[in-house]
Amino acid sequence: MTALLYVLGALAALLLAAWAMRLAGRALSGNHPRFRDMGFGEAFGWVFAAAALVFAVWLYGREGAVFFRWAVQGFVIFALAAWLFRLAGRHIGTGGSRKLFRAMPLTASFGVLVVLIYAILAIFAGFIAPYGQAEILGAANVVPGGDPALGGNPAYPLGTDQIGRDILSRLIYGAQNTVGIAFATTCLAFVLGGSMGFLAATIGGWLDQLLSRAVDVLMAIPALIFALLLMTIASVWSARLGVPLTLFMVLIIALIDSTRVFRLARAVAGNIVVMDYIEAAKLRGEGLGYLIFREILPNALAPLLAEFGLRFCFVFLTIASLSFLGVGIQPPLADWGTMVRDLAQFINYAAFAPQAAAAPLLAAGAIALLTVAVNFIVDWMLHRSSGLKE
Amino acid sequence: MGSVTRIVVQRLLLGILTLLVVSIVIFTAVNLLPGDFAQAVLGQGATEEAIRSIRRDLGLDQNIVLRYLDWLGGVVRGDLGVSFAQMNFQSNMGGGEMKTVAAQIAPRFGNTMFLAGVTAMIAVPLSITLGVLAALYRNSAFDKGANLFTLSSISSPEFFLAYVLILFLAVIYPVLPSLSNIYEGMGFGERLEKTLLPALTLTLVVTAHMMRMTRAAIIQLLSSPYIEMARLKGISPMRVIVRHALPNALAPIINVIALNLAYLITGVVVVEVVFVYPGIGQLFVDAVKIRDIPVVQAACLIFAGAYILLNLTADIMSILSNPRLRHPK
Amino acid sequence: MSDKSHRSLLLRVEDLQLEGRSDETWTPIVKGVSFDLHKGEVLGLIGESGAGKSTVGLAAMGFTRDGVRISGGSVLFDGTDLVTASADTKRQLLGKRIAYVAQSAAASFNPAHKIIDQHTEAPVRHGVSGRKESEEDAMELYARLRLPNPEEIGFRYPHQVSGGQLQRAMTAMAMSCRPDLIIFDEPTTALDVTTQIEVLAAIRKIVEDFDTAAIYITHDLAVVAQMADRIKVLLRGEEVEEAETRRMLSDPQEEYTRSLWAVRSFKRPAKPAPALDAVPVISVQGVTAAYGKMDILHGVSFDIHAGRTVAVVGESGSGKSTTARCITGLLPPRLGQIEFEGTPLPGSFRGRSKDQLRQIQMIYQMADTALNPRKTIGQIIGRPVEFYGGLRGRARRARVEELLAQIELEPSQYIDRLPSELSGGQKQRIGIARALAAEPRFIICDEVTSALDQLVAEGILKLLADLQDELGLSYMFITHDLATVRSIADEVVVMKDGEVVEQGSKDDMFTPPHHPYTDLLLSSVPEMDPDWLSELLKERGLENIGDAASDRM
Amino acid sequence: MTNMSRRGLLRTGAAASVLAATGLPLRAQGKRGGRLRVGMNGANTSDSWDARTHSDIFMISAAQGAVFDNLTEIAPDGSLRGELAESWEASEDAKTWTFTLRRGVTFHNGKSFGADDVIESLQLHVAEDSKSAAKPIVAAITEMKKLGEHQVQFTLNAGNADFPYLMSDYHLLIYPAGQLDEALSKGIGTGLYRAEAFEPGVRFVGKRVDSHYKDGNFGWFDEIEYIAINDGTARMNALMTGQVDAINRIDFKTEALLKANPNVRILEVTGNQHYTFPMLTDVSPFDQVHVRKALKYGINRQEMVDKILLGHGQVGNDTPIGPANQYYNADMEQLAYDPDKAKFHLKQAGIDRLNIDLSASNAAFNGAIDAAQLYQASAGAGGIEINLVQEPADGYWSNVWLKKPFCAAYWSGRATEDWMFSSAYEAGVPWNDSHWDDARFQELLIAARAELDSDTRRGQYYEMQEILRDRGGVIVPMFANFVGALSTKVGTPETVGNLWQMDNARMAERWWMN
Repeated sequence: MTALLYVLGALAALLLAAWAMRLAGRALSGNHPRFRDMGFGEAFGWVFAAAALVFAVWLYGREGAVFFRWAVQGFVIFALAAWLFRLAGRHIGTGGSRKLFRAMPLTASFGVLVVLIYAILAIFAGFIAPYGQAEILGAANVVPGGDPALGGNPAYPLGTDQIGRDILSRLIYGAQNTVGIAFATTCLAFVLGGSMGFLAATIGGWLDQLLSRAVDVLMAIPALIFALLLMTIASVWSARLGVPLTLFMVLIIALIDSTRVFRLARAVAGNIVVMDYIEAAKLRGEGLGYLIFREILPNALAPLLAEFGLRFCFVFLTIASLSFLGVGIQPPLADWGTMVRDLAQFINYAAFAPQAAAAPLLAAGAIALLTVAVNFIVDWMLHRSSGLKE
Repeated sequence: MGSVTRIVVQRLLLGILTLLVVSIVIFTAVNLLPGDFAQAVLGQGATEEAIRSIRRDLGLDQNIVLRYLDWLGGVVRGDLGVSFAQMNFQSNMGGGEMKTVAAQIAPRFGNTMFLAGVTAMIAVPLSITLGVLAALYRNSAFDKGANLFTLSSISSPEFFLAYVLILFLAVIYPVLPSLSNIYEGMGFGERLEKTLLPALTLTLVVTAHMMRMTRAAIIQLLSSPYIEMARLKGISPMRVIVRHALPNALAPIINVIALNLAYLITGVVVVEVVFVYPGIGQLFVDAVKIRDIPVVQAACLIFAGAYILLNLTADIMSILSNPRLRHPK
Repeated sequence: MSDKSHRSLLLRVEDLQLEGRSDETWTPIVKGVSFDLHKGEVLGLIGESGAGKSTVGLAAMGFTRDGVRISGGSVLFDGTDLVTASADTKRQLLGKRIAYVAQSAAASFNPAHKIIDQHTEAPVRHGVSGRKESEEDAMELYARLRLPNPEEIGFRYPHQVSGGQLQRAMTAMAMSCRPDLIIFDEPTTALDVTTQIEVLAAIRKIVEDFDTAAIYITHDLAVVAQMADRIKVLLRGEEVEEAETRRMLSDPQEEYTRSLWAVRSFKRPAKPAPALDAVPVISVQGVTAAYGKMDILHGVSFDIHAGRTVAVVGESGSGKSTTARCITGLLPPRLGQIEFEGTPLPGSFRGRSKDQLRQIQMIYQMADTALNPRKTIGQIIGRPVEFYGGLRGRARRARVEELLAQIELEPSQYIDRLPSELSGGQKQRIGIARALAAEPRFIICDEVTSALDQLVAEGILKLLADLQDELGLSYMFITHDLATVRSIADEVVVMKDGEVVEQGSKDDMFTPPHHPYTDLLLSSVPEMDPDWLSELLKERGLENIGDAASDRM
Repeated sequence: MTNMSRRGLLRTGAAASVLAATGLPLRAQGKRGGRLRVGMNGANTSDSWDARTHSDIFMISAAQGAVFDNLTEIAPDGSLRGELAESWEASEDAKTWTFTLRRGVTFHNGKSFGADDVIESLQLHVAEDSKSAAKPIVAAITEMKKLGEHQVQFTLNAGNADFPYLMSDYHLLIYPAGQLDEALSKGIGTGLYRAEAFEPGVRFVGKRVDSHYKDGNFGWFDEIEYIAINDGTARMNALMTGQVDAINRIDFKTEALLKANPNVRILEVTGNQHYTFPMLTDVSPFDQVHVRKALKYGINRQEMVDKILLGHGQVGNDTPIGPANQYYNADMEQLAYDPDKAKFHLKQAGIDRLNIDLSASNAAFNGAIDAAQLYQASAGAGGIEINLVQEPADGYWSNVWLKKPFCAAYWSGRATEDWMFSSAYEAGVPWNDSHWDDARFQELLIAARAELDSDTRRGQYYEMQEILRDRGGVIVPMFANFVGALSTKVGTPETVGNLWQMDNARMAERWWMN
C-alpha cells in the first residue's frame, strides 16, 4: 500500500517537473521551436528519462548492485565495440560495403558484429576452446568464478560440470552445436514451408486448400507441446534406427516451424502471383519451375530473409526450451539450453556469490545476445526494404 | 449482417473440423508413444501379468480405431471420459464415484486462465500504449529505447527471463515470492501476488510482439492519405492516432493479441515448471509422462479449441472493426 | 472568372524551397517558387510528375510530408508565416481557414468512420459550430453539390459511396468551416471522364458560391483551363511561367509550355479499310464470359485485321480488359470463341501451342508491375528471345540489343539495368520490347499510356505507330482516353457494361450522329477552351452530364 | 531387553511407548507449534491416497509420514518398533505371527481402530487380483485371523523372521474397515496429521490431530504443508528465499555454495539405495564366472562415487545390502579397480578381448549414461571393450531392464536382507535381474528367512554377501546418499533415518521448529 503511495507520489513529482521543465525551457530559450512545439507527453518523457538516468547512476554506485554494474558495463562495451566496428567498416573494405556501413544504425552494426563473432566461434571452436567439449578433466563440479574460497579453480574460470568438463569450452562449443543445429533446422523449415507455400500460391485450388487446412491443424497444436510429444516418439525410433535423436529434433522442429513459413511464403507469393509479369510469364507458356524459381523466388527473397532471421531466433529458443525440458540436444554435445538448465542452480546464490550465478546467465545470455543481434539485423533489413519502397 | 453470420458459421464449422483432425493426430501420436500407461505407472514393478491386467481394465487391449471412436462418441456427448489413473484406481477399488477428466482439468485450466488473464491485463494495455507512443514519437530516443528493450526481452529464452526476474525480484530484492503454488480457496490478493512473477515473465515474452505489431500497423497507416487528411484538418496528433489510425489498425492488433493469448494458454509449460505454477501445461506433461491418453487428449482438445476459438474471435472482431464487412454495399 | 488581382492579398509564397531525403541525404526538390493569391482567386498549378506541384501545394499550407522539409522562403497566409509558425498556430489555421481536397477521395476518407462524422470533425474541433448545426450544414452542402439523397448520404461509410460522389463529399467537407483557401490536389485525376465533368462542375460552383480562393493542382491542361483564373507552370521544381489563363492558353511564352500545349497534335492518317474477304488476325466471335456465376461479357464480337489498330473504349467496368483476358486465354469464354487467322484458339492459354502463345502478346498499363523488379532489362527481353527463338549466348544478346535499338534505347547503357533504374516511359518501352521479342502478329495494349505524362505518352504512341508500320503488327488498343483513340486508332469499339455499344472506323465514330453513350463519352472530354465547361453546362444542363446521364442509358 | 531387535531372538517385539512405560526414557526433543513447509519432487497429478500406487517421496511423506500409520515402523536407528501394533510374537517356525493392537486409537473420522481394519487393509494387497506393488511382500500370508477386537493372527506359507519388518512397508497402510472408499478418496487414517487439503501433484496440507497416541514423543508441528516442486532449481530457490523450510534432493554441484549460506544446513545420510549393472548370468558370456569377475575388476568404483555422486555416496561391493541394513557386512574385503586382474580373469575364461554391449539410459538412474561412459573408459584398460548402447528413457524398465543381457539399473534398497534378496536374487522371482540361481545362495536364503536366532542369521547373511561379491551377476558400484537441505529453523533428532530420504519420509512426525 505504501509502495503504491510512493509510486503515485513520484509520478506526481515527475509530472510537475515536466511541466516546469517545459515552462523554463520556453522562457530561457526565447520560445525556441524545440520547446514551443513540445507536447506535454514529450516533456514528461524527457523528465522521466532523466530521472531514470539519475536512478541508474545512483544504483551503479551502490554496493551490491553487481549485476546492474555488469549489465551497464556490458551494454557500454558492446555499444562501443559496435561503434568502433562501424567506424572500421566505413573506412575499410570495398566501396559497396563502406556505403553499407555508412547507412547502418548502431544497432545493426552491433548485430553484424555479434553474428560475426559467433560465426568465428562456431567455425573455430576447436581452436579457441581451451579443452574439448566432451573432455573429462580431473576436477568435477568446480564452482564458477575461479575463487578457490568458494570451491573454484582459476584454470576453469567458469568452473566444470558434474563430470568435470570445462564449462567455458562447452560454452564455446555450444556456439557450434546450438547455432549450427538451429541454422540447419531453420534452413530445412524454409525449404519445406517455402516450397509448399509457393506451390499453394501458384497452383491454388484444391492443393492450396489441402495444404492450408493441414497447416491449420498443425498450428492448432501448441508448438512446444507438439514438439515434446513427437520428440518422445522419436526417442524410440532414434534408438531403433541408431540415428541420433538430435537429427529427429531437427526434423520435428523444422516440420512444426515450416507451418509458419508456409503461411508467410503463401502470403508473399500470393501478392506476387497477381503481378502482371507473372501473367506475362504464364502467357509465354513458362513451366511451374520457372515461375517459382525465376520469377517468384527472387521477389519473395527479401521478406523471406527477414522472416528467416526471426524464425532462426524462434527455432533457437525452441531448441533451448526443449533442451531445458530435457529432450533437446543430447549429451555429450554441448548446448546452451541444457547448460542453463544444469547451471540454473547457481542463480540461487547470486546474493553472496555473484560470480557463481553468472555461469547460467552467461549461457542464457549467449542465447539472448545472438537472437538480439539477429533481430537487430532483421529490423534494419526490414527498415531498408520498406524505406526503398517509399 | 447476414454475411457476417455466414462467415462466422463457416469458420466455426471449419474450426470443429480442425479440432476433429487435431484429435486424430494427437490420438495417433499418443498411441505411437513408446510404452503405455500400464508400463509407465508400474515402472520398475512392471510384470507381464500386472501390465496385462491394467491393459485389460483400461481397454488398452482393444483395437485403436474402436478406442478412438469410443472416445469421440463420448466427446460429442460432452463426456471427456475418465483418466487412466482414475480408472486404474477405481478398478482397484471396484466401483465408486469417478472423478472425470473434465473435473480434473477444470481447476488447472482455471489456474492457467488466471495466469493468462493477469498477464493479458498487464501486457495488452502496456503493449498497445507503448506501441501507440512509439508510433507517435517514431525514430525518437523513446522509440529506439522501447524497441531495444522489447527486442531483448523477446530474444531471451523464457526460463532465462524467469530466472533473471527471480534473481532480482525474489533473491536480491525479495519483493515477490518465487513460488507460485496457488491452490483452491486462496484469497484473490494472495493469489494475485503469487501469480505476479510468472505473469511478469510472460508479459516480457509477449509484449514485444504486440507492441511492435501495434507500432508497425499504426505507422503503416500514418502514411495513408486519410491520416494526412486528418492532420490537414488541424486535428491534434494524439487524436489523429487514437481516432483515425487506431480503429483501422485494430484488425492486425487484434490478431496479434489473439495469437499471444493463445500462446499464454497453451505454451507456458516452461514458466509453469520454473515457478511451480499448477497450470494445465504441467498437467499435460505429467499426463504424457504416464501415457494417460484421456487427459492428453482432453488437454490437447482444450489447447486446440482455445487456439481456434481465439482466432475465430479475432476474425470476428476484425470483421466487426471493418465497416466494409460490417456494412456491405 | 473576372480579374480578381485587385482584391486583397490572401497568400504570398516567396522563394519557397523544399528538400527531399533520399539515401540519407537531402536534395532540393523545389528550387524557389513564388506566387500571390488574392481572395476568391483560383490559381492553377500544372506540371508533369516530379515537377513538385503537390509538394508546393502542401507547403502552401505549412505542411510537408515525411522526408520533405522546407529549406527556405516564406509562406505568408493572411500575415502569418506558416514556415516559422508554431505547430499550434498552424493547427488552428488548417481545416478552419485553409482546407485541402486530395486526389483520391476513396483513400482520403477514413474507412472506419461515417462521412458525416468526418465532415463535422473540423468545425466541432475548431469550435466553428456545434455538431448538430454542422450536420445540417453538411446536408445543405451536399444538396448544393447535387449529391443524391443529401439527407442520408452522409450517414454512409465511405466505401458505400461511389468515387465521384465521394470526391464531391470531400469538397463539401473542405467547405465545412467556410475556409478562405482550398488546395485541390488533382481532385479528378482518378475519375472516369464522365464522372470527372460532374465533379469539375461541382467544384467550380462551390468555389464561386462562397468566393473561396483556391490552388488547383493538376497535370491536365484542359481541366485547369476550366477552373483557374491564372495558371502557373512548374518543371522539375522550378517555375516556368505564370499568366492569366486565357493568355497562357493563347500565347505561351516558354518553349516547354508550348510543347505541353502541342501534345495533342499527334495524329496518324487513317488507313484504308481492309478488303472485305480478308481474314482478320483476331476475330472475337460472340464471346460471353463470366467470373464465377456473374456474366461480365455479353456476346462481344469484333475483328482486328492485319496491320490495323482497333481501339476498345469505355469506362472502368465496361469489360475492355476482360475481353483482353479472353483473347489471351486467361479467362476461357463461356460461350463464343476467338479465332486467330481463321483458326479457332483453345479457350485456355494452357491448351494453346507455343506458337499460338507467341503470336499474341500483351503490353500492360502499369510498367511497374509488368516487369520483374529483380531482373535486368537484358534478362527480361532475353527470356522470350530464348524461349521462342531458341537463341542463346551471343546470338541472344545481339537480338536483345537489336530490340533495344528498335525501341530507341541505347543498348549498352540499358541492358544491365534493373527496371527500378528506369523512368516510367522507359519501362513502358521495355514492355514493348518484351512483346516484340516474341515476334508476334498481334499485340494487346492495355491502357499503355494512361499512367504516363502526356509528353512521354506521345512518344510511346509514336513508337507503337512506327513499329506497326515497320513490322505490320495488329494492335488492340484498350483505353478510356479518347484523345489517344483519335491519334492512333483505325477502328473503334465502344463498350459499356460488357456489351459492344457501337463499332466502326475512327472517322465514323468521331462524326455525328453517335450512339447516345458514345456521344456522352465524346462530349465529356475537356477541351483546351476556358469556356468549354460553361458552354457544355449551358447546352446540356446538369442532368445530362456525368454519372446521372450514364446511368440512365 | 535393550536393542532387542538387533540381537538375540526375533520372536517378539513391542511398541516404543511400551518400552517407555517400562522405564526406558524416550527423549522428548522437540517442542510443539509451528508450520512445516517442505518442497519435494516426485509428485504427480495422478497421485491419490491409495497406497498401492505410492512409489515416490511426496506421497509416502504425506501418507505414511503424516496421515496414516502402519502396524510397525522402523526407527531412525534401523530398529523395529510398533506403531499400531503394541506387540507381536511368532511361533517357533516363524510361520504364525500374532499381533496385539493398540487400544484407544481412532481414525480421523472418529471410527475406532481394531482388528477388522488391519485385515481389510491388508486384504487390499493380498487379494487374488490385486495390482498392488506390495503384493510380493504379503503373498506369503495364507490366512488372516481376528483373535479378538485387538488381536490378529497371520499364517504364512513358510517361516519368515522378517515378517514384522515387512509390515512397516509404506504400501501397507491401515485404512478404516468398511469405509475404504471414503478413506482412499479423502485420506482418513490414524496418523498424527489429518488431511486438510490435497491437490494431486500440487500440494498437501495436514493439521495436527488434537490428541494422539504419539503425543509427547512425535508430531511437533501444528500444521504441515508439502509443496510439489519438481524443478530442482525452483526447489532450492524456495528454500533460499524462505518459502519452504526443507527440501529433498539437492543438486550436489552447489553444495559448496550452499554451505556458505548460514541459514541452511544439509541433511545427508547413506542408505541402501544403490546403482547397479546387472548381467544375465545364464546368457553367454556372462555365464562364465571369470567373465563376471573380469567385469567386477574393470570398474573403477571410487571414480564413480567421485564423479557420478560427487562424493555423496559409498563404494559398493556388488551386494545390495547397504549400511542401513542390519546384517551389512562392513568388514568384507572391498573389490578394487584392477585392470590386470580383469585381464587375468579374461584369460582364465579363455577370452583375449571381450566385446560386450551395455544398455543404459538416464531413466535407470540419474547419470547412468555418464557412469556407463566412465565404465567404458576404465574397462578398456582391462581388455574389455564395452559398447555403450543408449536406450530411450521411456519404457526403459519394460523393454531394456530384465531383457538386455547387460544394462544399468537402480534399486532403492530394502529394510531387510531377506526382503532385498527375495525381491531380486531369489531364483525364479520376476525381478531377478541377473537370473541369479546359485545353489548355496538359495539354500542360505531359505534357511535364513525362518531363522529366529540373530547370530546364526548374521553368519548366513554374511556368507551370502561374500558369494555375491565373488560370483554374483550384479555389479553394484555405489550406494548413493540421501541429501536434503533444511532451514536452520527446523530441528531434527541426532539420528536420522537412512532407509529413505527425509528421515524415512517421517519429517512430519520427528522434526520440529526451533
